[in-house]
Amino acid sequence: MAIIERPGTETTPAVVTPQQTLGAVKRPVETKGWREWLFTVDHKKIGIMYGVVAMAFFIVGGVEALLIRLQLAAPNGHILSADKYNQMFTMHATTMIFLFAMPMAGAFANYFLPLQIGARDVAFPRINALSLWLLVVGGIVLNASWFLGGAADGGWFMYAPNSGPVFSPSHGVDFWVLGLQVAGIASLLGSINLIVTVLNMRAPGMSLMKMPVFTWMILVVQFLLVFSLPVITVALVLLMLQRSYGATFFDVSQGADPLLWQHLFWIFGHPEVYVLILPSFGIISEVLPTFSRKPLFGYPFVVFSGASIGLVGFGVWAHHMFASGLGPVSVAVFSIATMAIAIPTGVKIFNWLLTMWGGKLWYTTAMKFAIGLVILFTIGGLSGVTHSVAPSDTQQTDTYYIVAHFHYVLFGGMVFGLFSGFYYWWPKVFGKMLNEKLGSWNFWLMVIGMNMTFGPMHILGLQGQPRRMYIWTKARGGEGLFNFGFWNMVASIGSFILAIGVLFFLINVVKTARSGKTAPLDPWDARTLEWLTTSPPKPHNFDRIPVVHHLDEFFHRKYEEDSAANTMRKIADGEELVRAEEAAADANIHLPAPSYWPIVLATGVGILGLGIIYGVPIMVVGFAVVLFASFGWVLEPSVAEDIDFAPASNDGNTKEIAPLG
Amino acid sequence: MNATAEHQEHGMSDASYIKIAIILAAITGLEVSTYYVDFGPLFMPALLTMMIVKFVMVVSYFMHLKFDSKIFSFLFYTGLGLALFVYCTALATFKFFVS
Amino acid sequence: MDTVSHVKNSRRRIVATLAGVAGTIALAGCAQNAPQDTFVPKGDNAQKIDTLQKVVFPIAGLVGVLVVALAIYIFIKFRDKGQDIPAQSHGKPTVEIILTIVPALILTVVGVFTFRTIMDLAKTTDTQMVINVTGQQWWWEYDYPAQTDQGITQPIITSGQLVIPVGTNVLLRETSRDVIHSYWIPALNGKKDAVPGRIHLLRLQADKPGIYAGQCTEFCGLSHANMRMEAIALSKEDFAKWVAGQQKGYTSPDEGTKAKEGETVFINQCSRCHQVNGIKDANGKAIISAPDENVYAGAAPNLSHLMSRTTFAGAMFDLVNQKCRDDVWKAKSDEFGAKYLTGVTTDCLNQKNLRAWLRNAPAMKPMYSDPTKLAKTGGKYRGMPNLGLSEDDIDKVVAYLSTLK
Amino acid sequence: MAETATHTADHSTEHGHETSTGLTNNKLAMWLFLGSECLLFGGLISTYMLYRGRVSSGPHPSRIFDIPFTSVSSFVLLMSSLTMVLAVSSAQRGDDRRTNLWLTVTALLGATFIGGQVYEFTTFIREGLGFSTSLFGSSFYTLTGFHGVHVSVGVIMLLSTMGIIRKGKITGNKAEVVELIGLYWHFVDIVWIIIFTLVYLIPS
Ligand code: HEA
Ligand code: HEA
Ligand code: HEC
Ligand code: CUA
Ligand SMILES: [Cu+2]
Repeated sequence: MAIIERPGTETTPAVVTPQQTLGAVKRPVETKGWREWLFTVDHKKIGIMYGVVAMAFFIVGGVEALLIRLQLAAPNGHILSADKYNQMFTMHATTMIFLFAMPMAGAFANYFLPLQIGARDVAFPRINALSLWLLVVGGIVLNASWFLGGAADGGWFMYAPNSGPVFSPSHGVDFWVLGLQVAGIASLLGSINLIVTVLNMRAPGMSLMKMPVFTWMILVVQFLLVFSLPVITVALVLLMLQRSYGATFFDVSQGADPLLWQHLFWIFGHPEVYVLILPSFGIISEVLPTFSRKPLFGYPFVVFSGASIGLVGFGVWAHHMFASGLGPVSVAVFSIATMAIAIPTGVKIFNWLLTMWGGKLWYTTAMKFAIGLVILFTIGGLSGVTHSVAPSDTQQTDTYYIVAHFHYVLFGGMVFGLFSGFYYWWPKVFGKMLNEKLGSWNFWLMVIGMNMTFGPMHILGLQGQPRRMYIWTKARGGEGLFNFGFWNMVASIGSFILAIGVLFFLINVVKTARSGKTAPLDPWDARTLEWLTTSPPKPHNFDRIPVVHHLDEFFHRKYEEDSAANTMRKIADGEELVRAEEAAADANIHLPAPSYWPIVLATGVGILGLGIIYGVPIMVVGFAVVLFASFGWVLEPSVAEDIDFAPASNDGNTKEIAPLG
Repeated sequence: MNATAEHQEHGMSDASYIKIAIILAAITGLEVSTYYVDFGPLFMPALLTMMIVKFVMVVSYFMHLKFDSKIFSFLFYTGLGLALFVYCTALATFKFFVS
Repeated sequence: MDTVSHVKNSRRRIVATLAGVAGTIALAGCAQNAPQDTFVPKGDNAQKIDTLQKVVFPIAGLVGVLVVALAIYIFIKFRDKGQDIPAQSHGKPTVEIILTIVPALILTVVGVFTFRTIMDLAKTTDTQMVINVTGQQWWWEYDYPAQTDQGITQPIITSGQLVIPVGTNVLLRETSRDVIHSYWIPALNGKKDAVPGRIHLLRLQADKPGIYAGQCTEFCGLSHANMRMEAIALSKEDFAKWVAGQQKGYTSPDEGTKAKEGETVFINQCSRCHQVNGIKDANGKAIISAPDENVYAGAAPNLSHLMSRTTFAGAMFDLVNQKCRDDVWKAKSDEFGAKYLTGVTTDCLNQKNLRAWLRNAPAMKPMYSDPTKLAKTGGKYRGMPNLGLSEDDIDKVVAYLSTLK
Repeated sequence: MAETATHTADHSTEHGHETSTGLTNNKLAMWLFLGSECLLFGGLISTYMLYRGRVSSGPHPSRIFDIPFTSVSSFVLLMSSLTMVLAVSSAQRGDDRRTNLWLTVTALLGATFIGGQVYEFTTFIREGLGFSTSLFGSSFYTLTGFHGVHVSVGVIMLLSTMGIIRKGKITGNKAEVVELIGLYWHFVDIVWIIIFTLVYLIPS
């Protein structure tokens, strides 16, 4: 519904007086307390909320992982029953991927993408808020299943027919389908929003090839989402219709082919893994140049390789199905296509290394995490290449060797990238520096924990320990000192070290909030536009929309080339630049005003969905809420009257506007 | 913004829309006739060609894609192309096209 | 010139040493005799995969070592030592192109070998023997169609342990009765999914007599972890003996023995699900176990020659005690056949587990076998239910089962 | 619905305010959405194509399709595309009366199509093709049902827009609203062009 909308730029005033608002319900004018957050449409606040939600789910998923590791630490574990264990790994993966990784990338994208391209907000701020709340609803629905008869237990790729009504009779899978469907709509809206933002809202002078790499990677990711989410939507719809309304799509007795689900899932699922990794690639492509004091080596190549990873990523999905009986020709084609993906990814790795080559490397925590990504991801990527060799993969698929692969790319790659982003951008978002010393502990514990946890899984897998088993037995565990018992124990201990590492981050956050030192405006001598404003940024981001002349605009405003000495000479300081912007601030900046409708609509969608599980009356209620919210949304004035705007201040500049949302 | 002027530039008048609609209707008639008249081996190719022609005409003229910014074409045809590629490949693995 | 090559040499040596050290650590860190090790082929098909792996893994390892070594070198060499901010160079296309082409070349080579191996492993023309394999929650059924050239004159149905002759190209025709499973005996070949409604082919061939462990490797629900299997390779003569044993007719236990009472219990309680070929009811009518309509897949293991296998319930439990188990598993390959063919003798029988199974199967193996809890699936459950047998009945049934050689 | 602030408070350019591409946010978003929908319908169509011949019970497609009837309703939908484009063109000329007229006709044609579909579904069900009868049944109803839902949403949008235009509550660019709905409407039409050929005309 959100796509066809009343047109017009929603510029509402600094202060909206209730009498002047149109629409069914008066729009919120409250600026304090919880309302400020619930009804906000400010991309920065939404970004922060994304971050908080994602972090919460990271801990949920992490605790689930710890339970898994406890169960597997020794043979015949009995911490969890078979049933609970199966739910545990299903929800661990679902939570980590859909409720932590994607939203956390969403947090960074929401916060920094507009800042990096010199915009005041995203293209559709209300839809942005809607995406966030839909995600929250989806997450709640997914996890509510724990308390309503058990969570989904079919594994995160939920292969049919095991996920069908006969084999998974509890409601777990229904909640799972529904939660993902809702979260999927959220992502789809979000991705359209961000693509339009990047295409349309760049500051003057910022051509596509002058965009920061982070923005580029986010752009590629959003395209992947726009084109892959509908595919999982189809799969989920088919499954839902089968489970709730008696359709036969995966009913083999009717002649159905279970491989249909696998294709649909992985057509989505493989692009999805690049959705997970590319934001982190983007983050470290900002961090590495900043702390090497050099621009990214081969910017166009990094951009192009990112785009081609995205494109080729759509043609390799069946490498998850090498053992599923595709037939040799298909297997061969997908095997070779998969190998091809290593090439553009290699380009990125090499360019990062070459960025550091000849640089002046400054080992902050952010930089350490970025370096960690480069090395750990390479290890994970190379094991990925060994999977792409199909005959060999038929030996390793569904063993811990695969689990090792994807945790190296996901944890060593994606999570390290996100942590690098936390340390790099924390001062920007909160105006305070995270403690570097705690950061160091955080980093080293995570490196050690991560390698202890997932390193041994290579050995376990290659020696034949299958994944998704709630117990493993001594009989199949080999002999000698380094038998499965040893390595499983190491992995389990490692996971707790990892958890302590994460705990250090949380401690760091708390400590910083309480007593952290105020961040200077440009603590890292950074390179891109988001630093050309105060920390934290004002609600309107920039006092004056910057005009861009360079890739790394901010850096080039600070430095001038000294070709004689083959170095850069500082000509201005970040602080000065920002003060100059403030002095030349635009008059009358109009920001979108807060709105009730996103959160109401999201709630309605959630209720509507529950109706699928709990019957028509609930569905009707949900539908009513959705309808009500939609009309409220559409009828909310899109353009405010001139008189709604706060009068210009005496000097003619209204740069301080009331922070409405 | 002067929509009319911009519109005229595209050279699409209401009359030409009607012409296009007539062509579309005629093709539809032909399509339906394949159901009753035996076209022999030409049946499939003919039917698919007519389908594609109709599709492209609606997209190009009614949806203005032919005259609009290339960016729109890029967005739409990327989706369409990916859909074709991905689903035809998937169907191929089911040996859908050999029979 | 000389120094350059010297430096190059020493670098090469460093790299080689690093690779060697990494390799040694990796090898030394492995478990010994892990039964499902994917790098210990025991047959032609697995060998083909292994040959490929032994090329691919070192290449990946070497690339990894090189990249990591380069990275570490950079971290040290270019750390901030107070040098000036470097000139803002933006990259060199030639370097980029080289770094694109080199991996592409490496991968082309890998790709060619991969392609050939895929095609080799898909061949079916050299098949010498066919076995139908059916996966079911949570055990495997093997069905040997009659094939006279292998001495199989009547179909044989068994479960848990797949018995094959050595040096023979066996082709498994896999399918499933419920959800997707995956058949995997690492020593003999990679895995292949058993998908309901489809038949997938998997080649197996074992060089030497022995017992090869495997595991269902597609998540198939509650007891996926307990869905194991073993492949038993026997010399051709031993295999012929095994076939003869499987085709042997049924002999009802002697009247008055405990086993005979057990047969009665069995007929009353068990034969509705479990087939024992040749068993007759009191009227002398052959009992064909109608698949229990309450069991989803409708089938239970055929018990005709239960005591000829050494494991039960999806190879989850040993049917023999620890000592006899070791005897078989650790037998030298030339003695293996004879030991396996002995079957389960009375002093070998693992009374404890078998009894526990009969007493309350769901307590031994997680199964959806409580018919009262499955309204949504039309009351269908999976696995063997708790039959509430008395201890006395259990004694009798065990005595009876022991006669099913 | 470009809700975001203009760079400066220049109201006269509320629509014309220059975006980096010179295109409006709304139209970009719409085309992106349609690109995405290609993969949605592609998935449903592929599912149908895979399953259309799999009739374990109940009627076979060839037995129940009523080609003359469906041809007529296809024709109706096709013509609604014409009336829609005429509405867009009137809106762009600023001719409110005709815009409303053509929107009404379009909505009516759309509703006729839906009516036809409802009628078709009821006959099929009477002839024994239920949603759970066979794979053909499930995938047929799902595909055409999804399309039907899209048409219905389109009709609702048309009606709401007319209401809003009449009440004069559109403050933005009226022509663009109509154009965007038009794009959506045509898309739904081209999906039907494919469905009509692949589902109805090609025998399984
Ligand atoms: C962040 C997520 C992410 C990323 C980036 C990747 C990247 C890759 N993945 Fe991975 N993958 C997953 C997440 C990811 N994967 C997940 C979650 C699964 C399991 C799903 C499940 O079953 O639950 C999986 C499973 C998976 C499989 C299926 C295994 C199986 O189940 O049997 C395969 C098979 O081909 C594969 C391959 C690859 C390849 C070739 C890459 C490549 O993109 C890697 C490329 C990178 C490099 C190669 C390193 C750097 C390159 C150089 C230094 C250049 C020189 C290199 C050479 C010459 C080789 N992956
Ligand atoms: C983004 C994705 C992501 C991430 C980050 C992780 C993180 C972790 N994963 Fe996950 N995992 C997957 C994605 C991910 N995983 C997927 C897709 C699967 C496949 C599932 C399937 O087969 O369907 C999987 C499966 C999987 C398995 C295999 C299960 C099986 O096959 O049976 C295991 C086993 O060890 C595991 C372990 C871990 C561990 C120990 C972590 C750790 O890194 C977690 C570390 C985080 C924390 C520990 C949180 C921090 C907590 C605190 C700070 C609180 C402190 C609390 C205490 C100390 C009690 N994962
Ligand atoms: C309702 C059906 C049903 C009944 C009745 C039943 N069983 Fe079973 N039985 C099964 C199923 C199903 C399995 C396979 C369980 C598994 O391995 O997951 C099984 C497995 C077994 C096995 C292991 C077989 C093997 O080769 O792995 C034995 C032994 C066995 N049952 C004995 C008995 C006896 C003795 C009785 C009667 C006292 C009995 N069963 C009654 C369904 C049944
Ligand atoms: Cu059968 Cu897993
Ligand atoms: Cu993949």
